[in-house]
Amino acid sequence: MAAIAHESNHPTQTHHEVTRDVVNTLGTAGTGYFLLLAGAVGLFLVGVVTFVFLLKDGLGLAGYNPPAFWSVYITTFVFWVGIGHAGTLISAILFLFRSPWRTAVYRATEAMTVFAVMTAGLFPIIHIGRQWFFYWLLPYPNQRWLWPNFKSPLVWDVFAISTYLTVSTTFLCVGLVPDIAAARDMMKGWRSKVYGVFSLGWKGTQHQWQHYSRAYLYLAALATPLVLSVHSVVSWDFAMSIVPGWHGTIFAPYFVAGAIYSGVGMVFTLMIPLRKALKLEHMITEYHFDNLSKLTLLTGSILFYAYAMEYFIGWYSNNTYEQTAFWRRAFGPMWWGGWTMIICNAFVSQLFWFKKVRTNLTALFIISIFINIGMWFERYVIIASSLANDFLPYAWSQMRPTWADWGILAGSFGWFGMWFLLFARTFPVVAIQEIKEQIPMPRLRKGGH
Amino acid sequence: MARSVPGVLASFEHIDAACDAIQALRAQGRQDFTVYSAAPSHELEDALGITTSPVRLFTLIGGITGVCAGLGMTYWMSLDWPLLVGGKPIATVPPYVVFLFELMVLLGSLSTVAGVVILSLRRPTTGLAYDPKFSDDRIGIFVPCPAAEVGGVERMFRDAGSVEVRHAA
Amino acid sequence: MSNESAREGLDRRRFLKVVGIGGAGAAVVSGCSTAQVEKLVPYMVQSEDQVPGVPTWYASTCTECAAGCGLHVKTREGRAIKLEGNPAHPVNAGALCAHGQSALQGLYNPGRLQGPMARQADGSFTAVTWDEAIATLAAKLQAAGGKLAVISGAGRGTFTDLFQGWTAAQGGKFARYSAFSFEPLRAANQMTFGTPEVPHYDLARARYILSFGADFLDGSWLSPVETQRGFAESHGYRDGAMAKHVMFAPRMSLTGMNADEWHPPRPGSEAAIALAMANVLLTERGGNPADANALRGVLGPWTPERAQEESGVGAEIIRRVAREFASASPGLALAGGASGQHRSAVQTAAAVNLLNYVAGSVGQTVRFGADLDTGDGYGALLALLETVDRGEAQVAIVHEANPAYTLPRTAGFAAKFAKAGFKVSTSLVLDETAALCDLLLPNHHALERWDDSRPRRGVQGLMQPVMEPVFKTMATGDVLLKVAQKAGGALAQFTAPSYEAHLKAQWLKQLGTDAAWRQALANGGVYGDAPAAPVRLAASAAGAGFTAPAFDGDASPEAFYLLPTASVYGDGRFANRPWLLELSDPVTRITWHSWAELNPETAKRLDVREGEIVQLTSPHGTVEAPVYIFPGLHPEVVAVPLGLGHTSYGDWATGRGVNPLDLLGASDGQGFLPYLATRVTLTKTGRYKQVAKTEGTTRQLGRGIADAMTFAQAKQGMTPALAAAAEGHAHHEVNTEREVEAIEGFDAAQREARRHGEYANDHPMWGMVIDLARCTGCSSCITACYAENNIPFVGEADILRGREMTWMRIERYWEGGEDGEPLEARVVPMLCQHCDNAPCEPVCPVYAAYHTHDGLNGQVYNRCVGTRYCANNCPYKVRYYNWYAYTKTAFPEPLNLQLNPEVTVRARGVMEKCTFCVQRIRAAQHTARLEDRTLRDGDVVTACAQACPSGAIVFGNMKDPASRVTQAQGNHRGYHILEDLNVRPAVTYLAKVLHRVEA
Amino acid sequence: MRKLALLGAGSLLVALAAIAAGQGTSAAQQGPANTDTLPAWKLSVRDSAALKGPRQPVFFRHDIHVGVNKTPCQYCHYSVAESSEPGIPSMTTCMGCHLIVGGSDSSHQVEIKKVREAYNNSQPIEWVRVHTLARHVHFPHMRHIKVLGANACQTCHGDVGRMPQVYQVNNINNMGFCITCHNQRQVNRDCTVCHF
Repeated sequence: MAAIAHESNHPTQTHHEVTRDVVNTLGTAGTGYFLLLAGAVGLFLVGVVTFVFLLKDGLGLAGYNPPAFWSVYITTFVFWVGIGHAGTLISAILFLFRSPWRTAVYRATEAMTVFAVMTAGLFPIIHIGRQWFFYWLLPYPNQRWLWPNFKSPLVWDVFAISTYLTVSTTFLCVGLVPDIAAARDMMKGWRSKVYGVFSLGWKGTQHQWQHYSRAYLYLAALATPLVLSVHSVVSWDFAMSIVPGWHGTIFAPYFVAGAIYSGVGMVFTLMIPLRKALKLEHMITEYHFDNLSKLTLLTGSILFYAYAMEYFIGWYSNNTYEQTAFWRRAFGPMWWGGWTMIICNAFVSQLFWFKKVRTNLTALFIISIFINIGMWFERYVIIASSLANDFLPYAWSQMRPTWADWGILAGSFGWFGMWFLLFARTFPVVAIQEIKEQIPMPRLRKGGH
Repeated sequence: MARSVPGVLASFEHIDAACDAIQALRAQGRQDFTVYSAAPSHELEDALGITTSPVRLFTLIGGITGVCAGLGMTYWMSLDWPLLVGGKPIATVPPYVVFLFELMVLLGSLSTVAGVVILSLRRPTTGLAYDPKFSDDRIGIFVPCPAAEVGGVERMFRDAGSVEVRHAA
Repeated sequence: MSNESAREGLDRRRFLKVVGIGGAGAAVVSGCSTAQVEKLVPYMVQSEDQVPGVPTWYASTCTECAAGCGLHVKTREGRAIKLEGNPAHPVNAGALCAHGQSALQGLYNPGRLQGPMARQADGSFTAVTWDEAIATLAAKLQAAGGKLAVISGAGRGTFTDLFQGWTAAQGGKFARYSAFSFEPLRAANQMTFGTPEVPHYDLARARYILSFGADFLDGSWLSPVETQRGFAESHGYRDGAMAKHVMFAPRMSLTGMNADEWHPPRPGSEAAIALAMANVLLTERGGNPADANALRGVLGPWTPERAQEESGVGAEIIRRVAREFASASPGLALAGGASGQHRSAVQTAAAVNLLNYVAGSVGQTVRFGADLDTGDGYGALLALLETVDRGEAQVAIVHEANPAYTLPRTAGFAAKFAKAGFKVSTSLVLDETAALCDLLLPNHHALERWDDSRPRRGVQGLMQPVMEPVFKTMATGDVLLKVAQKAGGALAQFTAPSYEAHLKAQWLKQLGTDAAWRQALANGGVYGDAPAAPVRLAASAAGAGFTAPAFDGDASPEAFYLLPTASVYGDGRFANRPWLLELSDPVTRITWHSWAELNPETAKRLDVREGEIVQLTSPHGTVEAPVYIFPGLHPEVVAVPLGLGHTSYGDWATGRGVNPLDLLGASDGQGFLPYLATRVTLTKTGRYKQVAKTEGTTRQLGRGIADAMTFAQAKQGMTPALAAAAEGHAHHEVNTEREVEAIEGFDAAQREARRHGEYANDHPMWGMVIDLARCTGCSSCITACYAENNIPFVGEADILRGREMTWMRIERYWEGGEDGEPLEARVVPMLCQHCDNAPCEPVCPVYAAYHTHDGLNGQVYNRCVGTRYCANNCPYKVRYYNWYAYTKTAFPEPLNLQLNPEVTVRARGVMEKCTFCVQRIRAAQHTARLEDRTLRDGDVVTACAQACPSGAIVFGNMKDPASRVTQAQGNHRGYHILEDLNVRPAVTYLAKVLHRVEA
Repeated sequence: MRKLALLGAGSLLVALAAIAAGQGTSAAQQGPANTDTLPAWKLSVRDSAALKGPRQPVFFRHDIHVGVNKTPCQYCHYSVAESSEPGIPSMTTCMGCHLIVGGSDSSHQVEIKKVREAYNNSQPIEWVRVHTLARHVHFPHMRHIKVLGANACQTCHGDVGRMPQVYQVNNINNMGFCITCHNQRQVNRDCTVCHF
């Protein structure tokens, strides 16, 4: 197998090599994998046990300190929704832009998206007081003649998140069908049968391709505004309120940029070990990471600008509530959180100006951890510090998270990791057919097309 | 499973060869042959003369339905039991834009997928000969034909550059 | 107010142990689960005065302190569920303080003794029957042969007369004692006016109020509700007039917080200031009472300069205040109370008497003849204790007193009391004294028994049982009579068949007819004016003067004066009531535990932080408490609250906090307990305890939350915004004309777009006005709200997380106090503002928070899923969340019997908040509809407005131009908190008015 | 593929039908009162198990008291016009008649004897509640009686005059039951009218 220069736009393997290398990642796994999976399931069980306690005793177990009525759970919710943005961005938006480097990474990021949104979707249920009445947020016909309040950003959230989950899952599954068919055809025995079921009878006829390609294009076209809208809607949970530090028109683009930033950060965290574990180094190369880094640099710089703008507007508004909120964010009791977010996001992302950093996978991995931490703290600071210092100073109080907060946070990582690990061993993490599309088929006659 | 369709199945490693074969088949006036490939290819599409898929109509109808459903649902439900919140009008469009958008995307994409399924079912593949290599690196062409025509078709495929020609009974 | 019926017998009001109709109050919101079988239990005989579902009201009298406020007791299905003041009562005129409100938690306290108990040989108590208990006591009394000692804390009344006669008949000794007995006032009045009476202080008429260490607004001073009512009347700004209030005390108590000026003198030196003022008045002002000139010799040496030397308060201040006092007529100077009870307390009270006399206030605002009841005093108790100590009591009975707790440990009560052969307690709970006794004969609660009280001349309050007793207790009056019948002998003269019969017979002597008796019962008593008993200066007045009081303990400058303060927990009797334990202290906003206050500069010097536990040591003992840094404190003083640190007083009180009495010496023969007579050394322990306070930041940060203006500005009719602008800080954002036009146009369009369904119809629009010029921050509204709305307490651990459920809370902010600016306290009651454009409403996904057709911000508990978004978006932070199932922990049996069946008890995971007492609104609407009329102004009174002793809260329909609330809204002092958010609150505040010192 | 689609559509239909059926149950229950139960004059307590509604400690016959004897509802449920609680009759109310009326049939005599015994022992009869409103709902009976008249009870409680044993005709805890009426009569359906 020829080493590939990362400048090249096209992979140089043959179609068969692509199929073989990807399909070989499926199937049996080593001890390391099962250890990781056991760890993820263990963390998930921690979350389950915590949730059982929350159900039994109440949300008081978590570290809520009014006036902060939201804290770690909503922080983690926004964190996971944010993670869930890189995938569809890469698969849909870059598809529309015909960006060649997306093909090798989009499948894994899309799976990450789906699982992150699945994780995020748990939080609105976990964090409400009467979890068993969650369905009251849905507009279903009932004998009381009651409907939800469509003016509430939380109902927007319900629609946005569930639409996003549905559409991104659909997008992932649609993309998977031809690849599963490829796996079916390359495998033997019962595996072939199982994949055969999931391939939905895909044969790759030109009729199928005709509709499939078009449909994929339209799905991408629909998913593109959806990606941008979902985190906008999530940001409106905050921006629609009057809480100083939340009430800003900048929030939608700020949150979308942050979401992509955090999502790409998580892509680094997942893909760098993954390509090694699955021996896909020749397919997911420095070229891809270089491009992802540039995307991170762009969104990180947007975040930098947004942070600066937040503080500037806080000062320039001459609004005492805003000024106090931002003063206390930087120098108040939660200064450590405020600076963690600025350093990890605004400053660390600037390292990507250097090509040496962009192509050094060790550096990328370390930076990605900073990005994950920084983006979690961004949401924590926005939520906890803004709420803690709002209008009436008499009511001010600071957050003190408890084991119940950390238990659910750990459980969310376990839940996400569990699904991702299962996916990585079960389905092709690289889009076989799209890579093949980029590799010209051999010709009998030279020249021509 | 439906009974298999008799015919000739040819495999190609080279795309130009496959295109030549398709053009030859079309020149013979055959319409009902099936071309397999592991990835979509414009050359094959051009050779087959495939036009834009009607799946976009599904997308459009689904999207419009979503817009109407989103606005209609929110507006009607607000007025069904008018409750005042925050001094805002009982029924008002700006916050409901979120719903018409979300439902547009949701119904638009679901109907697109439904479109693919429905349109694909118009040309079922059951009973057509197939080779697992078609999802790997080969292009396949299956021509259903009675036993009498098999020889001619096989010859034509070989001439075009097929690496493997098989008679499927 | 309906249906105050006077009933003779109790038998017709069966108390439903298994309550069917209406449920046992605990209406828990829990979806629609009604699966379990419920039983309906009918009355055997239907009583005429009880209709299920309709409250029955009884008139009664409050016994929580000696003031004797009139009560209206609301009962439902045979349970008392709410106490309100009797509007016809001369003492409280319809209002009721937090202590009075909390009587219900005394009634239903789970710590109550459930029946008579006797101590066994092994020291434990076992339940006995009443017959056995009475027989035991009768036998012991027969054997004692008159060697009997009785300590009774009861107020004056028929019972006390009976008890005293009963004791005297046997030749026993009797002392009436409660902790705050105002003995120095009595001694000083004896000295200066020749009478030991406590006069009636008419604060309402006073145009200038001087307090010399008298914490008359702190809830334990003489007649708290009446005093506060009077203070609000005179000091509350109205029509360009308002009294000025200046306080001289080492600590800014609630009284100090409500003063226009607060000057901290050296502890114990108030008398010097009062004498100097009297001197200034005497020398500078003509028209003094003729005999006042006799005082020239006494007052002559007391120049303001000398007073400055003694007290540390500037001579200029003394002179200026004296002149202001002289020019405002009538004025009123006050002394007395626990916090000013040092060894020169009699001198202070005497000096204040002279000041009042010189100013001509005696007879005007100080009226003798009322003879306020304060008991026999500390001296009498100690004397009685001595006789017990000498073994001269075979039997000792303690009734409604807890001397084992309220006396300093150094008084040696336990050891002396042990010398009595047989000790009996009638306490309702196993308090420290009862724990020392041999026989426990728990009395009925005041709401369960017949009784009366004579708090002052002219006022006779009646009590009637409003319900069946909760436990197997017996009225002590009945016990005395039964014992008398059993024991015979000298007691044979007490032949009344029951205490009820005795009481009625006594009343009939005065009233004559049965009809008059019934009328008295319906009115809650008989009220008249106290006969005036004018006083002149006594010859002994010449003995007035000032000598610096002695203090026990370390005299070095490193030591501190220990100031025990009295507030929420009173003398300790309120420490077992969760409503009061959770009620944040009006001054420090601390709940549930003791603390030690330190001046910020002192704290800085000692390098202690808030919450650091310090050890206070006096020659008499040691206590440990976390530090609270408090700017309103003399730098040489450390203040510790009284009333906590019980060793036996029910689960909630026992072991909670510390008792500063442990640091005090018992007596030095002056006849009163000198609370402020000890110096303590302070040692850091290095340990910390987070202070369970409900306040976050103590400064308003220029946000105009608790607005105030000067008296001059108020007289000019300035608005708070203009007044703030005049002070140089314009915090109110002003829109341009075009912006205003756009806002108004938009608003009109929005209003039009709301007119759907019920919103298109004509309904009232409920609103409230709170006058900060009248509000003192006393917090009785909070307790009233707890009682009315089934608000659970959350406990100390959750208070530390800021999870208190105070639908109505008092925010206390400090102004000034730095860079030589005088320290100013601002209080503002904060409750749901029922905003027109409420930010909490649109964010609720399920319409649990929404706006009702009548302008309320509705909260539908059973619809709430608990996203808490509304609370985040509430700028006033008045939404409270059920983090746990608080209602399960806060209402243990039988406290749950107090729950108001008209208000849903909120489940876990549900948001709750002030509803403007919507249950009262709906009840009034039902009544009006049944009577085929429309609502009238005053038909609906919220619990807070009803309870407020200051009359600071007005509630009503804002659409009715004639309603009190609409008219009060028109006041130029009106403003909305956070007005620039455009949420349009329905609560209007009227800015506080201050007499500021003219520069 | 097709099967899957059919399955999906089928289950959707079933779900919709279930919802529709759920909506319809209250209406179905409201059907005509069982006219054939009234002649059952001699029903004994043993028969009560077969009747709808909870068994009561005393087999009190609303069909006889109301249906035959035409006792007005408010004779026993005395506070319904002035209070949110309708009131249940005190034991003296029962004895007002049953001091004299001993029952014509042995099955009646047995039950009346129980009442007399309970009264003599001062032991109130613990009736089983038939209509229990969720505790977060405040239903003012008096306003409904005021507007709809003294005989409006059956609007919600059904024709108890034909019930040997009272049972719930309408699910009063279905908020839709309340709202339907409020909508038809165009009266206020603000949440805080009932929920506070």
